[in-house]
Amino acid sequence: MNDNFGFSEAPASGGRTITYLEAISEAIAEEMERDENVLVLGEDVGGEFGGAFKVTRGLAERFGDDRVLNTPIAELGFTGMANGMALMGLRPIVEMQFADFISTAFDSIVQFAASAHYRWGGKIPWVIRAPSDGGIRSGPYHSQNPEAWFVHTPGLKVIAPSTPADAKGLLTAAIRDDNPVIFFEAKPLYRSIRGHVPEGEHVVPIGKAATVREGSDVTIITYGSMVHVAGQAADSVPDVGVRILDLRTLKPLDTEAIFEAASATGKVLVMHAANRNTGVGAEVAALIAEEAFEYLDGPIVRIGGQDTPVPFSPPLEDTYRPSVDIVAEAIKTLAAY
Amino acid sequence: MNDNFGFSEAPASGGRTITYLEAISEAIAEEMERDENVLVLGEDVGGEFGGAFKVTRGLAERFGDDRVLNTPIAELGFTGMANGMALMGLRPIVEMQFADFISTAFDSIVQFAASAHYRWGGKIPWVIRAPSDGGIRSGPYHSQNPEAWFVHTPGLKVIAPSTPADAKGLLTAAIRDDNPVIFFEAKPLYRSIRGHVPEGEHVVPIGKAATVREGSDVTIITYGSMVHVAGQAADSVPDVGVRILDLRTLKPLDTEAIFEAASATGKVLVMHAANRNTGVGAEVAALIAEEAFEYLDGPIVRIGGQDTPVPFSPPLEDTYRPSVDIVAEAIKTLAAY
Amino acid sequence: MELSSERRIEAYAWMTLTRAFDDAMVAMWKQGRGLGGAFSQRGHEAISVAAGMALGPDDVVAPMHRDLGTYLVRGMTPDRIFGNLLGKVTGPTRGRDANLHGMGDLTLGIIGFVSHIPQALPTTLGVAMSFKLRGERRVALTTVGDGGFTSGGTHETLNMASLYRAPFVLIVEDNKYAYSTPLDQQMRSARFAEKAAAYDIPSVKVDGNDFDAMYAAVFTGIDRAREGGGPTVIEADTMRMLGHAIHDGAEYVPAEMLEAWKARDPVENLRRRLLEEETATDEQLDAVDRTAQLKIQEAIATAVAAPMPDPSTLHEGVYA
Amino acid sequence: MELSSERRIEAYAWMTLTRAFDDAMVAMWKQGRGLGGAFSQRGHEAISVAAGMALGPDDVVAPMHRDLGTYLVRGMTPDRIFGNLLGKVTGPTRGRDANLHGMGDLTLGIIGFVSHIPQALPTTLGVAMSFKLRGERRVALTTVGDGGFTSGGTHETLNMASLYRAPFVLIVEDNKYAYSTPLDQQMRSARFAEKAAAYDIPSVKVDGNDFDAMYAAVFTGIDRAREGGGPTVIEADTMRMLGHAIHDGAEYVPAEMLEAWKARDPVENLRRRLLEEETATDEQLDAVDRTAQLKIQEAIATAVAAPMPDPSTLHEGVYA
Ligand SMILES: Cc1ncc(C[n+]2csc(CCOP(=O)(O)OP(=O)(O)O)c2C)c(N)n1
Ligand SMILES: Cc1ncc(C[n+]2csc(CCOP(=O)(O)OP(=O)(O)O)c2C)c(N)n1
Ligand SMILES: [Mg+2]
Ligand SMILES: [Mg+2]
Repeated sequence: MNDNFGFSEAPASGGRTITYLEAISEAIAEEMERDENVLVLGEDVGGEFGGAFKVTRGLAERFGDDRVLNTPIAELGFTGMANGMALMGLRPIVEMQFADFISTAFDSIVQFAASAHYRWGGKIPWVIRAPSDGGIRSGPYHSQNPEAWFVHTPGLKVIAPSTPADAKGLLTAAIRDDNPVIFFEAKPLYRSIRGHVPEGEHVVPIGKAATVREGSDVTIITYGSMVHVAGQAADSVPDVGVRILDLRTLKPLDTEAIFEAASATGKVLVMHAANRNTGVGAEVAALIAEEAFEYLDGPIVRIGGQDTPVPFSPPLEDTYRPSVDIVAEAIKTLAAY
Repeated sequence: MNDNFGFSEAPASGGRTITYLEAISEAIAEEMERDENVLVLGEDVGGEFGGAFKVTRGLAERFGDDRVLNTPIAELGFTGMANGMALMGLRPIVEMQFADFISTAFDSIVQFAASAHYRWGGKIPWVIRAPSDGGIRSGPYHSQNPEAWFVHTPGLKVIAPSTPADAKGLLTAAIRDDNPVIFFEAKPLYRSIRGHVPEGEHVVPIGKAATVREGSDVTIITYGSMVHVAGQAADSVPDVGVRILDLRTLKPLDTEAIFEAASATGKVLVMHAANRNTGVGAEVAALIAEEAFEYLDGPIVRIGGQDTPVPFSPPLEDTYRPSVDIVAEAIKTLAAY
Repeated sequence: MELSSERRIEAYAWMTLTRAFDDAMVAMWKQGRGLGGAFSQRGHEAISVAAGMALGPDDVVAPMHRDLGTYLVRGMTPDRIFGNLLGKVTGPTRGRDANLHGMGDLTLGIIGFVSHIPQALPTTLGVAMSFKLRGERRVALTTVGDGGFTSGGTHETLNMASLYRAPFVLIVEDNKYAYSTPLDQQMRSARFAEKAAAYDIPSVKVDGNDFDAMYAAVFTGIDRAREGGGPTVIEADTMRMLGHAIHDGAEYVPAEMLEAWKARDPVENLRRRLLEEETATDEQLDAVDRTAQLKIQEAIATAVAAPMPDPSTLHEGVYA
Repeated sequence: MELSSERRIEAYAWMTLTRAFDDAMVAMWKQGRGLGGAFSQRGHEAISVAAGMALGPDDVVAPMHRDLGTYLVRGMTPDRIFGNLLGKVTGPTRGRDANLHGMGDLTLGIIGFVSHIPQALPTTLGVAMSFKLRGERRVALTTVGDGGFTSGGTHETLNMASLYRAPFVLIVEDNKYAYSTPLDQQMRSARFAEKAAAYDIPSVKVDGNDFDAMYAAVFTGIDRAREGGGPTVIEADTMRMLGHAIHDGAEYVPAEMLEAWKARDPVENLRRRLLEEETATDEQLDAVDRTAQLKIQEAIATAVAAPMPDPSTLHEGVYA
C-alpha cells in the first residue's frame, strides 16, 4: 500500500506490463529515435543522472548531450528558448523538475507560446512535461496541480493521463502535435501502477476522453490519479452502477463524451485533485449545466482539493485531498437523490 | 458613444459625481494620508508622470518620492519586493502597468504572497492594481482579464468593481485588508463612466455582492465592465424582468448572494469579459448547479470571452467580446425556456 | 569590414524610408486616422537598418517595437506594416495583433514581437540554439531596450547564450528612457557593454546614431557568431526622440537633451557624410527622399483600401 | 573587526550543534524514520553560523534550504525544526510546510523559505527597503546558491538593491552543484564576486569553510549596509558534501573532489584553529560536542513526542 500510495494497480491484461514512468520514458526515447528534431531539455535531465525522477535516464548516452540538454535554473529562459527552437522546427520536450515550478516559466508559456500561431502563424511544437499531484508528503511546493491556469489560456493543449498506456500514447501524440502541449504527469503514479502497453508505436489521440467503467446510476468525470481513486470508491459501493469517464485531455475538452456520460446517468460527480475553486471541474460542471441540463436528475457534485495550499503533514494533506471514502459517500448520496 | 466605449453612464444620484479613475486615485490618496505605511510602487507611477493611466498623478509631489516609487521593468522583482515590505508592516499598492503584465510577476504572487500566511503566519497586506479588460482596440497584450488564475489560487483575494463608488470603497477596503488583494480595474471604465461617490471615507466590504437591478424572470450574475453591458441588454428587453447581481468580489465569492439570486428567478445567465473556458463564471455556474439545483428552471447559460487571444481589429474583437445584442438574445431565450 | 558606396546609399534609402514611414504614421495617428496606439522609432533608424543589412539572408531576427527599419530591410513591405497598424487583413497578423506587435514572417526570417519584456531574448536564443544544434552557419539577432535590460529574462538569456556559445547577437538600444523612466531611475549605472562581462560575453559600445559604426559593430558580432565564436552584446547609444507612444507628449524629457540629440540625427548624419565624401550628390539623395515619400503614400493608400478581417474568422489559427 | 575568544567558542558550539542536527537528521531519514524529503547542509556550517552571528538582533534574515545554522543562531530551537521536518504541530509551520521550507518566525527576524528560486531575494530586498524608507538602522540578509544565481529574479533584485542603495546583504553559497548540475553546466564562469560589478555592488570572495573569514566578510557587509553604504555581495566558496537531498546518492560528484573538501571541513577548521591558538582546550571542545549531541537527542525526543496537527484545522490561516 505504502509503496503505491493507495492507488490500485491497473490489471495486467496480458502482454508486457510496465510502469507509468517507464511508459513515459519509452515514448520519449522512441520519438527521439524516430525524429531527430525531438530533443529534451531541463534541469538535471542530462548525463547519467537523467532527471529528478529519472525519466530521461540513459537518453544522453544514447542520443548525445546536444539532444538531452541540461539547463541552468531559469524556467522562464529555457522555456523561452524552447519557443525559439520550436519555431525553427525542433520539437523540444521541456521537463519542469516539478509541475510546481511551471509558474516560473509563465510568460514564456501563456504570453508567447500560447498565442504565437494565432497572432502570426508561428508554430510552437513543444511539450512541457510537468510532474504534478500530491498525496506523497511533498508539501505545498512539490504537490501542485496547476492545470486550470493553462486550460483557461487560449492556444494551449493540456493532457493528464491516468494509465501507462495513455501516458505513452498521449505523450507520443503530444510530441507529434504542432502546438504547445502541457503534459501533466501524476507523479504518485510513476512507480505505483503498472499496466499493459502495446509494444512499439502507440498513439492515443489528443482530445478524446475514455469511458473506463460502465454503470447506469452515477457518472464520475475525472482524470489523472483521481481516476484510480474513483475506481476504488466505485468498487466500495458495488450496489451502485458507477460509470467513470477519464477525460485524459483537459484542453480541448471532449465535450461530446462529457455530455454523453452525463446524460447516460443523469447524476454527475466531477472530481480532481487540483483545487476545486475555478478548476477544470468547474468548467465541466458548467458545460453540463448548460448543454445537458434536460438530462440531469440531480445536482452536479464537485469534489476537489480544498481552497488551501497543499499541506505537508499527513492528517492535513489527507483532509485537503479527495479520498476514496469521500467519493464513496458522494456516490451513495447522488444515487439516493 | 465612442468616448465611453459603449458603456452607459451611471446615474448621478445627487451630490458630486466623479469618474471611475478619479475614485481610484482618491482612495489611494486618502489612504496614504491616513496611514503612513501605505506606499505606491510600479513602473512610471512616480514623479509628475503618475503612471500610464495617470492614476497616481500628483501623489509623488504630495507624499514624496519614497512613497511613490518608480521601479525598473521587473514585475517579478518589484512584486517580490512588495512581499518583503508587506511582511514588515508596510502596505504597498503595486501598479501593474497593464493587467496583462501580471503574469510576469506570477511566482511572487501565487507562490510567495498567496501562501505565506497559511504556511508560517507571514502577513502580506499589499494590493496589486491591475488595469484590465478590453474593447478599446488594444490588442492581445493590453486587453487581458486574467482574474481566473488568481481566483483558482488559495490565499489571495480578488476584486473587480464596476462603479466609481465601488472602486473607491473596495480599494479602500483592500488597502486596509491584511491579505494580498488583486484589484482588477476595468480600464474601459476609467473615464467613460461617472458616478456618485460619498465625500470622505468610503469603505465597501470585501466579499459582498450587490443586486444592482431587480427582476423576477432572469438573473444575470456578472462583474466589472460587463455589469454595464448586462444593464444595457436588460434595458433592451423591457418585457423581461432582469435581476442583475454584481459580484464585486471574485474571491472569496459571496455564495449566499449567488444562491439567492439564482433561486430568485430559477433562470441564470453568468457572464464576464474574461475567457469563458474555466473562468470565474464556470465556478459560479458550477456552484449553482450543485447547491441551487432544485431552484433551476432552465440551463445555466454562460457568456464570456471566446477561447482565443483578444484580437486587435474591431470586427474580430467585437466578436470575441460579449456584446449587448448577444446578452439580450440570451435573456430572451432563457425567459422563453 | 568596408561597405561599398552602393550599399551605403542603399542604407540611406532604407533609413529615409523608415523615417518617412514614421513621420507619416505619427501624422496619421495625431489626426485620429490611426487605430489603437503606435510607437514612433524616430532616432533609431541607424540601429534598425544596420541590423537588417548586416544580417545574412538565412539569419533570423526578432525586432522590437522600435525596429521598424529592420522589418523594412528584411522585406516586409510598408503597406503590410500599415495594414497591421490599421487592423487590416493584409497585415502580417491579419488584424489579430496591434501596431508592430506580432509581425512575424518566417519566410522573411522575422520573429513576431511579444509585448511582455523580454520575451524576444530567450526566443531568439532558442532560434540560435537550433542553428547550433543543426550545425547551420546561421545567426539569430534581437534587441532589448535599456528598460528591458533590467528584466530577469535578460539575465537568464545572456547566461545561457554564453554557456552554450550560441550564435546570438544582442543589441541594447539605450535610448535613455523606459517609457517615462530615465536611466538613473532604472539602474545605478547604464554601462551596458561592461555588464556583458558578467556573462563573459564580448561587447562593444557604439554611437547608435552613426550608421557606419553600427553596421561595423553588428557585422562583427554576426561574423563572430557565424564562425562559432558565440554571442556578442552591442550597446547602441541613442535617444528616443518622441514619446513612448504617440499619445505620450514626453514632457518629462528635458528640451535641451532633445536639442543635443537633434544635432546627432542618424539620417542627417549619414546624408552629410555621403555628401562630404562625395559618395553621393544632393540631387541623388533628394531623389531617394522623394521616392521614399512616394512609396509611403502608396503604402498608406493600399493599406487604407484593404479590407478588415471577416468576423467569422475569429477562431482560425488558435491551433496550428 | 576582531571577534572575542568567547564568541568564537560560541561559534564553534553553534557549528557543532548544526553538524549534530544534520548528522542525526540524515541518520533518521536513512532509517526511514523521517517524513518526506530533507536537505543536508553538511559543509555549510561556517557560512550559516557566521551569517547568524554577524546579524544584529533587529536585523532580518531569509535563510535558504541549507542554512540550518542561521535558524539555530537566531533562536529557532532544534525541537521546533525537527517538529517541522516531522510534520508536527510544534514546527513553525504547524505541519503545513515541508522540511526547512516556510520556517518563518518574525519574532526571531526570520523569513520563511519558499521553494521557488530565487523568491527569497526580492522578498529580502523588500524587507531592506522597509528599513530604509522608515529610516531604521536595520539590515536584511539572504543567501542564494550558485544555481539560484542564474535565475532572473536574482538579476532584478541585485539591480534594484543597487539602484535604491538598500541595506541588503547577499551571500552566494557556491557549493559547486545545483542538484546534479556542476558549475560548468550552469554558467561559463562562476566568478560571482566579479559578477556583482555589473550592478555596481561591492563584493568579496571568501573561503566559505573558514568561519573567521566568513564572519569578517558578513560583518563588513552588514556594517556597510547599516551605515547607508548600500548592498554587498559575498561569494562563499564551499562544497555540498552530501547529495542534493537525502535520497540523492550524488554519484555524479567525483570522489577526489569530496576528498579534497573533506580536508577543509569548516567545523574541524575552527576546532583546529581554536586549539592551535590555545583559545580553547580539547576538553572544553569535547564538552561542547557532547552538549550538542545531547541537545539534539532531546530535541528529537521532544519532536517525536509532539502531536500531529488536527485535521479540522486545515482551513485555519489561509487568510490573515
Ligand atoms: C513585462 C512588461 N512590463 C511592462 C511592459 C510595458 N512597457 C512596454 S514598453 C515599456 C518601456 C520599455 O523601455 P525600453 O526597454 O527602454 O524600450 P524603449 O521603449 O525605450 O525602446 C514598458 C514598461 C511590458 N511591455 N512588459
Ligand atoms: C524555480 C525553481 N526551479 C527548480 C527548483 C528545484 N530545485 C530546488 S533546489 C535546486 C538546486 C539549487 O541549486 P543551488 O541554487 O546551487 O543551491 P544548493 O541546493 O546547491 O544549495 C533546484 C533545481 C526550485 N526550487 N525552483
Ligand atoms: Mg528605452
Ligand atoms: Mg549549489
